[in-house]
Amino acid sequence: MNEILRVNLLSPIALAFVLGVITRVIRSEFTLPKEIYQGLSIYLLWSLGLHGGVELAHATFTEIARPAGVTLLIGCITPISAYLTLRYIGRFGEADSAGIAAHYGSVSAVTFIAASTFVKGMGAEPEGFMPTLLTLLESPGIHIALAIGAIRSGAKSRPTSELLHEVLTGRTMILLVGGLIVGFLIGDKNWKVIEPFYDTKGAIFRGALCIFMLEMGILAGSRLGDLKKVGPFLLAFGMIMPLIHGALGTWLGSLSGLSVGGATMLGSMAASASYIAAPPAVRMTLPDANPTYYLTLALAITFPFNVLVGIPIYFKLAQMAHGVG
Amino acid sequence: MNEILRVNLLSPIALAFVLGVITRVIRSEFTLPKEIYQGLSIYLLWSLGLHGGVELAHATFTEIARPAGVTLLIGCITPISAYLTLRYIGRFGEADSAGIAAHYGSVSAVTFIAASTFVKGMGAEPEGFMPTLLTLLESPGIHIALAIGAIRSGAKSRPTSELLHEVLTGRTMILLVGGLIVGFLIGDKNWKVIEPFYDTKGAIFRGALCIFMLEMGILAGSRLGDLKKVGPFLLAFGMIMPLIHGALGTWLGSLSGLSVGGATMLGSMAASASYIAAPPAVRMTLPDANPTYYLTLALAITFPFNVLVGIPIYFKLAQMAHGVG
Amino acid sequence: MNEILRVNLLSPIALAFVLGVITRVIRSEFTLPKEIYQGLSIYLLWSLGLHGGVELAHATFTEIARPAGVTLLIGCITPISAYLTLRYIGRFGEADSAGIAAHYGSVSAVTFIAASTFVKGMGAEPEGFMPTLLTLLESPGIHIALAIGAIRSGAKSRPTSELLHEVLTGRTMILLVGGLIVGFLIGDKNWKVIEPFYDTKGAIFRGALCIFMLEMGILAGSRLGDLKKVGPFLLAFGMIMPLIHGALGTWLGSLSGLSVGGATMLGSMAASASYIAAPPAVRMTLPDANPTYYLTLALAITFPFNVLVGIPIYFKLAQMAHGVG
Amino acid sequence: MNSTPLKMVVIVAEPVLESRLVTELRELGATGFSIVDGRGEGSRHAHASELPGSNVRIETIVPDDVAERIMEHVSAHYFTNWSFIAYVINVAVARGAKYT
Amino acid sequence: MNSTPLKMVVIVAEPVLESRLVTELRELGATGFSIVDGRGEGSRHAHASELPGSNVRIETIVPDDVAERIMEHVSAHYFTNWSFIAYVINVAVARGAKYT
Amino acid sequence: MNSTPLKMVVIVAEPVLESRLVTELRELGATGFSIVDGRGEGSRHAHASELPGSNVRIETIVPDDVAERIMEHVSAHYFTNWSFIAYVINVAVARGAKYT
Ligand SMILES: Nc1ncnc2c1ncn2[C@@H]1O[C@H](COP(=O)(O)O)[C@@H](O)[C@H]1O
Ligand SMILES: Nc1ncnc2c1ncn2[C@@H]1O[C@H](COP(=O)(O)O)[C@@H](O)[C@H]1O
Ligand SMILES: Nc1ncnc2c1ncn2[C@@H]1O[C@H](COP(=O)(O)O)[C@@H](O)[C@H]1O
Ligand code: NA
Ligand code: NA
Ligand code: NA
Repeated sequence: MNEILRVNLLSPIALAFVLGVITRVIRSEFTLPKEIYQGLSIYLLWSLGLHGGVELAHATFTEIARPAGVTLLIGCITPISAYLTLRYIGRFGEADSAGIAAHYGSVSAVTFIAASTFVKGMGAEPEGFMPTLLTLLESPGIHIALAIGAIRSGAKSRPTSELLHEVLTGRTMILLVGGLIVGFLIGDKNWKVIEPFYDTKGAIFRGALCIFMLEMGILAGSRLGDLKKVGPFLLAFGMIMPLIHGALGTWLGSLSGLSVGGATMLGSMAASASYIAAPPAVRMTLPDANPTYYLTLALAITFPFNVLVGIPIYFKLAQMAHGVG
Repeated sequence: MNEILRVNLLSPIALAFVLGVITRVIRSEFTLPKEIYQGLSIYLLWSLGLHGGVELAHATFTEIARPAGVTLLIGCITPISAYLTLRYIGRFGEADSAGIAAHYGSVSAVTFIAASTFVKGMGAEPEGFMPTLLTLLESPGIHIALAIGAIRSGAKSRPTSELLHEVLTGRTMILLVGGLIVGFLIGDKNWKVIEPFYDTKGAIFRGALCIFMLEMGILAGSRLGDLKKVGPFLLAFGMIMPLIHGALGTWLGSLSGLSVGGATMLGSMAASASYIAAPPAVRMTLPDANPTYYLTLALAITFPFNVLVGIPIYFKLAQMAHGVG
Repeated sequence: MNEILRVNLLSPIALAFVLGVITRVIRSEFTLPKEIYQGLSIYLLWSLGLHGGVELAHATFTEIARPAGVTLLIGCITPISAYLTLRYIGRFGEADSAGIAAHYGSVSAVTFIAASTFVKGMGAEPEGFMPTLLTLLESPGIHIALAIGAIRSGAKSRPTSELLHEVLTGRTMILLVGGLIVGFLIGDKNWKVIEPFYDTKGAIFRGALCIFMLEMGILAGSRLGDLKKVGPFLLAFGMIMPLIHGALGTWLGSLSGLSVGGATMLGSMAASASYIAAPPAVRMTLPDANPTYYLTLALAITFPFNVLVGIPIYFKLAQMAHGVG
Repeated sequence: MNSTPLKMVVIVAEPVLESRLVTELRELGATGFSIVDGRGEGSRHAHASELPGSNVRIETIVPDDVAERIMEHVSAHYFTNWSFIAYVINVAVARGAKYT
Repeated sequence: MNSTPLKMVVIVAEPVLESRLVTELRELGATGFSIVDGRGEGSRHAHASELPGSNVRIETIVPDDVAERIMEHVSAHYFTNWSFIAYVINVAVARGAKYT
Repeated sequence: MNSTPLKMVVIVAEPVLESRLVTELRELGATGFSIVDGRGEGSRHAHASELPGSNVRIETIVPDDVAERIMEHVSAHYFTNWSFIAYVINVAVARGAKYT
């Protein structure tokens, strides 16, 4: 286990992230231009979708059916478990509980990428259709949590159609789902031509990921100051909730027939908290939920936790679930 | 033919474009940051120039002379044919007729790239000096059309020197002509070192092109609403004019000794409408020409038409002109 | 020598730079979006750091000790030699003399990159730890020159702690030092995976460098108008000072045991003038120093001089110092 | 030349509000608006944007009564929960008709 | 401190006009200008930019008479065919001399 | 609705000054500020930015006395050596309390 952790902590993306945090700690003003950061995330999501689509074309429905099922199940369980924990153990208000739950019910694509890079590095090649599962997990959790929040906080909830549209047409969905479809259609011959540029195991993708993680670290680092604002309960929540969701995801993934690599990734998805799709949706639907809470949790606590120590743990769990390692 | 069309429609760049259009149709707010879009177009044009310059160094004057001649001829015919059609068949005003003609008299670099990607995919390697022809076709048509417009609309035409300078020092010309010269001078040894990055047949160039086409689709999609504003005549014009110019270009290209691939590309150039160099030039010179007309035509009608169905047609015509296929 | 010069002048980066200057000379409005320019410089510095760190892991302390020593020595000599020349030969004011000296006491990372590309092209592989020397040379010269300026101009000098922090946490230092550390830690296995993207001898790095140099040319070109403002003395200073510092650096480098390639690069560093780290530091510390002087010198005179003719000269000197060539 | 005195309402708010605000401005009678992206800090610090502190600055030139309505609307709906400020400036425009 | 009342003319127009407008402002007597890129919508919708809706916001602080001249000039030359608005704001500057 | 008359101090300056100015504005009593990046030209031409002409536009809405202090402060410290202008505009805000 320690060995796995060491390997992970010395990976370029982990170190780049740490460097980004340090950059903020020493109060450097350095940061990536906003447009470059967005451009990189577009490239990463689009590659993920394309490559996933190409692989999806090689998968059979029966292979995917059960993993897809458990993924949707996780999309229904995690927002509720997060909500209940916050509302009844943490004694948070309706809005804050539901708002935070929406983040943990959804998924962080970058955590997904970090997980896939990690397991591939470990030689545990995951199923090719994992990006498809990623898209399945993106939105249900957000809607469930926000529905709870809207109902219970009796907030004059905005038309859910509007919310639905907002989430389904967001950057992540467009690039992932769109990429999946395009990748699915182009066929291997076309893929071969562009593969070196989009291959999620390739040097360009991973190189770009490092620079992206550097900025992620800077963004997380610039929220360190808010850590005291969130208080000890949320601090703990931000690390224990992922462990629980991660274990659940890994276990269900293994049951559904996913390989060690695949189960690890499903666990990482379940454990992750969305910080791209969820925040604006929550902000618009539950304006009285405190953004400092959910953004600090997702960006400055749970994301680093998963990338630095969580993923290796889920990997270990997956090995155990498979009776290996 | 159907087979060729199918192959083209399932190419990554065609699908990326369609995805971009859909993004707008479903009213998604997703779009590339302006600076990324510009950065990509700079990279694509610069690669085109460099690679073209390297190949130009291998060409002899006699090979180029006749194709260059017909290219300039096309640059003189197409703006006039477009102008006459609009003015006397379409009964449009002087300004609008000349303004639109300026776009069809010039060329769209992205259509050029799409065509070269297509013919290379078809195994019909075009002449290496095609980018040189692209630069020759860029500006004459704009000047001819605007001259007509200025004279006939009796608009107090702005100093043509100013217009000339504007067009000749625009982004496209700087990068294409500049790239051609640099590529011409560096020699093969230097080229080899940077080739994987700039190779217009390589994975990076084509990968970047996909992302660029996605945004092109978004831009075209955001003009769909204007389609009704332009009316049935311009709608038809936007697809029939390219066919006529495309056939002319393909035929003249073949006569001038270009290969099937080269003739297809010259046809595609002739058929294409500029949407980078022409719009600002027209806007400044003929301010009373309606931008909705020429921008919608160039971006939302003719560009997609050529990329999706035009280019394969010109390819077929080129094969016939060469008595093959 | 002429042959070496010719080879250098026909290199893609030299030609791209010249093209950029011409772009301005013909009053084109073309320029790279600011964010793309920054993104490229971030990528280049980060690659430099990472690659340098990987190589550093292979170096022994004893190899580095003496070169590092002379580098720091150069960092102390060059700001003083520049200051004295300007103050007592050029008869410039305290602020201007110190302000300009700060630029020549520091180093231009792009000149460093150009030099490494050049010597590698010449087959004179430099030591792997050169980027480490680059980071050592970055800041001492700035502090020494500004200290002189603050004291002698009796300017109510701002807290040096503030200045120190500013320079040490600037973009260049974060990316170079951070990259060095990350590269040092990740180990060869991780490096291999991302090498094609970050390899400073690779196609992507050099390709990106060309585009960056194009913009550098544009920036230099847009200052050509200021050349007359700086007057004949500074014009000469901008080319003679580099020669002197370059010779000194090459000589000391050779003495310290650096190879021909390494000595050339140390010479180029010594000869170069910073235009990223120094300007803001000088601006804030010596506001009455005229920015037109130091920016025009660094960007429009010394940078082109080194890239176009200086580096080949230092290479020749290094060969002589090694009794070869 | 004859110029018309009008009000310019300026709103600085979280980017996430842009499209909603623009729709509401139109509904309240604005004939147009201009937007620039910016950043800033105020009394409240957090808001739900990946990049802390980024905001949008929306300007709309309108007749006095519309300005009134807009200020009342935003005060009622946005001041409590959002990073949001709104202020009014007197401007003189050419072509007054364009704004009514 | 002693501050001088002046006029600030603000122009929001299609990006393609920037360089021409800047030259004309200088000719009409402006000693400087500030520009930010933005986007917007008005009564007219189309304009000749790859990216629909993008515009430039040009501010110039000038004496009353220069403001007059500028407003007359732009009304005469740009209102008919261009996406273009111009308005004037009263400002108080330090260093009045800088603007004349 | 009841709105409060206040002053908006606008500063257009070299980007390198941003962080220092922001700190000083807070010290002088400003409760917040809004910034947009821009470009421009004035009587002085050079400044120490890689990209000639780029500047930042800092707006801060404050009570009259704070505006006074800010204008005095910047006149004293920045006018001589920097590319720098500052001007004051009258604004009417909702929630006057927010700015004091
Ligand atoms: N006094 C002020 N002057 C100018 N802009 C302000 C001021 N206070 C707040 N703002 C702007 O309004 C936004 C929201 O402010 P707040 O609601 O206090 O967080 C900030 O990001 C600033 O851009
Ligand atoms: N009422 C308004 N308030 C603020 N800006 C406006 C207004 N009307 C138009 N604009 C701006 O002026 C530009 C041109 O307007 P138009 O000529 O109506 O298309 C638009 O893109 C907007 O940025
Ligand atoms: N008359 C003016 N109107 C508007 N902005 C100005 C004016 N003069 C100067 N500026 C702005 O202030 C900055 C500094 O001006 P200067 O100190 O004259 O170089 C310029 O970059 C412009 O953005
Ligand atoms: Na989750
Ligand atoms: Na054409
Ligand atoms: Na130096």
